[in-house]
Amino acid sequence: MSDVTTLYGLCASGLIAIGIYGFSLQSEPLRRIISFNLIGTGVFLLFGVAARRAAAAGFLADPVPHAMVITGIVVAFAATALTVALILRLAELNTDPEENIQPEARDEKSA
Amino acid sequence: MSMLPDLLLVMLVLGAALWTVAARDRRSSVIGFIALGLLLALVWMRLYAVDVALTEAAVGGGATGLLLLRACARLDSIDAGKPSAGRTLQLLIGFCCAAMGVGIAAAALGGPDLPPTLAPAVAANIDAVGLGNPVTVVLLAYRAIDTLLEKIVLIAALVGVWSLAPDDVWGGPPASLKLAKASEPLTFLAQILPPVGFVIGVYLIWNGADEPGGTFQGGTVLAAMWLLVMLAGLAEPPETRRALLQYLVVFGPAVFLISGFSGFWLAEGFLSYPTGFAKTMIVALEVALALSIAVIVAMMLAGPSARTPR
Amino acid sequence: MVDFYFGAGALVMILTGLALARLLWGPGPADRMMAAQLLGTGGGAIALLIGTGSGVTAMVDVALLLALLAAFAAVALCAGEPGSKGIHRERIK
Amino acid sequence: MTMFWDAMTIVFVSTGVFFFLAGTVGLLRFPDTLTRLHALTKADTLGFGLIAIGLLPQSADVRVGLKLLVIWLILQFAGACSGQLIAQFEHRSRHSS
Repeated sequence: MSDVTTLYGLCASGLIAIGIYGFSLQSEPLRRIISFNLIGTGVFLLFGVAARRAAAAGFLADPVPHAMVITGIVVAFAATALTVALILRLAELNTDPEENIQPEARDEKSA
Repeated sequence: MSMLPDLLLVMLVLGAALWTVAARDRRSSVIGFIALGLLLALVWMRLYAVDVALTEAAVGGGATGLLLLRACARLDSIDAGKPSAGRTLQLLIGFCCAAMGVGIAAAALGGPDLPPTLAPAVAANIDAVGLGNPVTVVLLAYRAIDTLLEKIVLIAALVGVWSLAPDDVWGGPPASLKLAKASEPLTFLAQILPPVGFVIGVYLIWNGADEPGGTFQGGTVLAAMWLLVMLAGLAEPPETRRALLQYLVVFGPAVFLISGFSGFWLAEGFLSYPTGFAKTMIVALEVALALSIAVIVAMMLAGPSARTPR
Repeated sequence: MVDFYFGAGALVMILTGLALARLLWGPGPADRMMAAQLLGTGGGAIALLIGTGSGVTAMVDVALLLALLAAFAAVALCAGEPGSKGIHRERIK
Repeated sequence: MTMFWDAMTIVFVSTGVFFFLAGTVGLLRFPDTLTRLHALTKADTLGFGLIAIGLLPQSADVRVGLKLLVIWLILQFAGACSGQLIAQFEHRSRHSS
């Protein structure tokens, strides 16, 4: 059984490495978020491997890391949603001619 | 023989991750990420973490997928960004990342032979609380403070998303999710599937007390069904200024906080439950929390208030 | 029997992996939209086979969720295609 | 009796895996999108159904068995609808451009 956890431990490390590579090289914000999520997923998976190895007291895996990972996934989702909303708003401000007008210019126009 | 599926699964997961990073266009990368989320559900099942598998499927395959895909569709009119780094730098960074991966693997796998475990402590709590699912016991009794703060993070993120609305439409409805062209099969799907999905969501919430499942998984399924109805154009997202919506958002966490404080005079202290009533209180809390989570997740995916297209 | 379940699961996994690679590679958006449906059926079958093989009864719930979300993801993929959500573009013009 | 049920499981699951094979071959070999869609939505759904039927005798209790059938029903319905949806998308994008 320890072979399986070794395998998934390697998988988790691979995910983290791939995620860091993408995060440091990509220039599009949305793809950076995806890469960052890859890193997070790899870290969660390491928790899962540790939990599986720490099976005790009649459980097949330690439930405490599982609960922490669930909380982590929820928080990561919340952060992703907020960042995506920020990116969309920023993109909107950069492209929309109406929004792009500086506040002073808008005042002059109305005056 | 029993290792073969695991080996294949790891290869598939790493392949999907590589695709996500290396894909030419943004949309292919997002689809690779959705596929990765669904594959990870299988990985979690192999690690005997079915609760996490359900969460990963609901969030990675459902919620994050729709979020990123909608962002793709709206970012189409914007440039693809600056050209990436030169070949040498790419190789250098790749080498560094590979070295880092090896280091993490060595650190993670070279742990002590008998790793520390909190399982006995949880087992003791299970008897006190009377629930069958150890993960729910950890989430709502043993480490309830984490779960409470997680809900507050969710509300804070939703406030953050809503606050990005332009000034002149403050409090108005988010952009319509309706697809540009009407589609009969989609309308049919959105009429038949939500009742089924609603039952499955409620089942996951209810089941979470004793078997894998729980509030976030069930709540996300409920949110997905609401979003499906909105995508088909059978309903429009509500105005963010509506009082009912805002009460629903804070309802679950508020009930959680009140029950937490009630622990001071009903039980031993903050977030503890009176003996004998623990299970009843936890199930009631789960229902309240799932309702709020469904609304929060759906509204987060719908985005901030937006101007209606002219 | 356990070996049979794992063997069948591994086979379905290879087939799903090949099909997934084909769909991600696919030229048009419609090919990519099929990936969700593929992971609903293929992923569900893998979950059932491996779950039965390793004695995890709750795998049925994972397969149930995968099936339900495959339908949702197919619609989400539709919403993510260019032209299906033109709010932004309409506003700029 | 277990022998009989095990044999039934092996027969049905093997047939199911065969249909997955057929679906994947179709996906890899068929020349255009609509035929590939055909291969995926039909062969794979049938393959899943056969695997689900094959696992019915092994399910721990009646609830698990019922859930297996519900999953298959959902997949059939979702496959039919999303197949139509994707085909409609493809049709429209061909005729608009």
